Amino acid sequence: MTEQRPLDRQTMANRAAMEFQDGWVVNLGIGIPTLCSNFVHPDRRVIYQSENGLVNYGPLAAEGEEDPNLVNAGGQYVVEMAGMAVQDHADSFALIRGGYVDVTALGAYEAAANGDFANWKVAGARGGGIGGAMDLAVGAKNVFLLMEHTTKEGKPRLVERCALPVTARGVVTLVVTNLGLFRVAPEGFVLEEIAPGYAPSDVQAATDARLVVSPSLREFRRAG
Amino acid sequence: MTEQRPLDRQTMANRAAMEFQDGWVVNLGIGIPTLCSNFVHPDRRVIYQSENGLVNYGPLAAEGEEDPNLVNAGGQYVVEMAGMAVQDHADSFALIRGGYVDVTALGAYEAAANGDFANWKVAGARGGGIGGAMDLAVGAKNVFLLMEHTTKEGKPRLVERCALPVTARGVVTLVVTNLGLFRVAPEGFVLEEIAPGYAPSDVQAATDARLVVSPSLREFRRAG
Amino acid sequence: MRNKVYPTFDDAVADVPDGASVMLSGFAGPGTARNLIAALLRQGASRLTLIANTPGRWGDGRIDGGALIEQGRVAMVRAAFTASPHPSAASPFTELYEAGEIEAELMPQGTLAERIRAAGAGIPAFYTPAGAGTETALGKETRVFGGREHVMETALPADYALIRARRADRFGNLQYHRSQRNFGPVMARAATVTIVEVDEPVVEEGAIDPDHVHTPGLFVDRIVVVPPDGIREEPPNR
Amino acid sequence: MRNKVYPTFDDAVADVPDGASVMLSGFAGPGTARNLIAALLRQGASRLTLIANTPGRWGDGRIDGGALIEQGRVAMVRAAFTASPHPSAASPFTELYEAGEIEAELMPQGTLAERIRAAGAGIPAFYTPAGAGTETALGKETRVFGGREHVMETALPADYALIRARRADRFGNLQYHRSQRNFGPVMARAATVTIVEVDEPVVEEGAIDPDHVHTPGLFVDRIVVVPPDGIREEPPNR
Repeated sequence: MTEQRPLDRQTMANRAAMEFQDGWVVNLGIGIPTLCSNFVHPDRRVIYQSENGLVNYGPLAAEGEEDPNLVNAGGQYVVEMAGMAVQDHADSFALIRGGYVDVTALGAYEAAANGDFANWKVAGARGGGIGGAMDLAVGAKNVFLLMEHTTKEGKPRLVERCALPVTARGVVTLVVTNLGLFRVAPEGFVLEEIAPGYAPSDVQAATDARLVVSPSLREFRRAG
Repeated sequence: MTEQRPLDRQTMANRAAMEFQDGWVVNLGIGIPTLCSNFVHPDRRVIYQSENGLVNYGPLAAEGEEDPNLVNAGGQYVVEMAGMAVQDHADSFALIRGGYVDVTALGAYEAAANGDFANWKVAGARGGGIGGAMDLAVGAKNVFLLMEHTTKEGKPRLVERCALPVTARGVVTLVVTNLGLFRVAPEGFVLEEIAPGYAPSDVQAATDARLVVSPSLREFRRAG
Repeated sequence: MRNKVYPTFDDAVADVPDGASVMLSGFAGPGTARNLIAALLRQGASRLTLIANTPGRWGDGRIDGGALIEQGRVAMVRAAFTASPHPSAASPFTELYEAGEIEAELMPQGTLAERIRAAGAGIPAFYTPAGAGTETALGKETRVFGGREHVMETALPADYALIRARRADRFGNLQYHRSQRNFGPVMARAATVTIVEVDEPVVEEGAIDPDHVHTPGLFVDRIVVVPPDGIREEPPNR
Repeated sequence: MRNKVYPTFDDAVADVPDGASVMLSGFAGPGTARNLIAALLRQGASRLTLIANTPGRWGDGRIDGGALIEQGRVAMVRAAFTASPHPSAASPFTELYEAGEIEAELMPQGTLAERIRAAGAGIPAFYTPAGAGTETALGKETRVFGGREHVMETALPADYALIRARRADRFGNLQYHRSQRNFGPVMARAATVTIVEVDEPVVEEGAIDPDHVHTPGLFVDRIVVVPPDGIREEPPNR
């Protein structure tokens, strides 16, 4: 029997990034999603966009080479790309809500089988951090979630219906966790790819929603 | 008895321009209003703004010195001023509706004693030409009308209530015609200044609204 | 990534179907994509809806939306004018419209600009004081904010935008020159397919300062450079 | 025309009264008017309403809106965050807010930006899909457009805006450098009084290309140049 090997964060990000098509406009949320830009497609051009107004920005800046006035939406210093453009905040969110973002990859506390997700408020809190997530969730053509399959305490994050206040309803198209890759279909979570050493029943046991196992289920694809 | 001398168009424009205060943002409509920019205040700076996005533009361009891509809202070629800025059309009207225009000087078919005016549609027409007038009329802090006192046929243009479809309601603050200068007050048109050789009764006879004669009525002021 | 630079104006407008809605940038000349409009005229698409500041004009040898109307290609115009902006100058469109031979939706210019912006900004509707209490508000929802009546206006998108700019890089980042800008930036965002004619040769990415891009390239689908024998913007008397 | 260039940050914020609403530009550092905020801190105005992307932070030696909150000068915050943007990092504001010691209105970041834009654009309200069906829409009007639920959001103006730019001319025309732009242009339009700190010396009118002005000068009321010993934007590790 193969050893169970959940994916590390970079591998999860790489797998999501493999879905980015040539010419796509991509917005990456704080956390695992920002790691997506480390994955470089040999033959595709991906255009990164950030809420604070950058269009077509480049990779993270090396230490000592930061421009103090050039950051991505996570506040990380990035480098300028040839072909970059800067917009103000209203124009930037006009772009986002206007339907020009092909995919937003976000972190989440919970993903639900009906395409809802929750990522702005924790249980019992009065407030939270919405940031650009609600605009991105309704504006982007695809919403990918990148998240650990369970909490540190082992509680499932993939659920039938969100218990936490939602960020948006019915918008999630793909979820990548350390255990599996799931399409969100009318019938719910469809397990398409699985981490090495895991059986669908293992993943189902760590999930609070009924999983549909794809007839073409396979081990996680890797680049190369 | 003095000869009756109605004002010519440039003199009407000059008189209106004398009302422009230092630092005011001014928008000039097609017709008599565009002549206002020929009047130069020795000690005031007036900032001209045009619907098509120019802020702080300069005088009309001399023939042969036109920049084919530099026109005012009337389509006239203008010259660049030091300190000019260009905006797109949406931002330009945001400025206009946003309350940054101190005065718009417009032409009109009819001005009414209640501050309504009509300048976009002639009697019996199906359509007309609105242009920027409706936005300017509701966005500018002051609406000045510059117009002939009567039609060519002698029909009064200053009326109790507009017969033509209005451009905006209750917004006119000042009307300058070739016969008089009128403040629009709660009590209606207040005749403040009068053309040389005219008596208030002459002006009243050419007007379809009851005029209030200002206790400080005087002959038209001229610059200098 | 697909090459956005097209060799000819005809290639760039080849797929415009009958019945398409087409935005035309331009205000009193500057910003009018005269070469693309001329190509659309050759291409033959009909029953078009034009969205532009004015319906254009014809008879003076200059190509704008009026040329499409003159050739009977246009079913509907959405604009801030159906009569000439200069009341003393007759517009051939006015006669057609007054005779009921063409349809038009007339609206305040700021409403036109903001409706186009809204379409590109994911805003389905907004309230504006412009036009409240006038004939143009008839049949529209109104609502009082701050004691003042406002009209609800809805987003105005289009299938195509034909715009003109000064310069583009290969990604489609655009710069406009002076009054050429007008409706270009908002139309580029509001149209499904944005086609731009540029006065200068296309530059490499990186040649335009990111701070000075007026329209980010992701809004631009096709670029054609105006050749030396193309139609240039000129003052009327030159 | 009145001179817009002020000698000191203290002069520029001297008239901010208790209870004023103050917009603070800035996103993760760039665009934050740290010198003006420091002056407002010295000035002493209290019961302020802050309108900003985040409530800021404190304790790390950097001045932003958080410094005003820490000193008890703020009654209300309107922002896209009450917790830290980085869920793993605690924000001191969060504790105050969760304990009910300060008020806040939390909204989507795009709604914040668009509400500010609306305030400067004469648009009293608009509809957005962001937040529909979520807790943030509770108590707000909703309406279906195109089969999709939208939330009605209203304009968000302010008494003052404190923003940071790279360069200004004497008329107040501004240019921002890269991510410094963020909320600056919309806040400058939405506030009654716009005060800007600039990194470079003020230039004469005409020194900035009209095509490359980001904020036209008529939106700017006061300008202060950041002196050599002023607070400069720096990466955290320098």
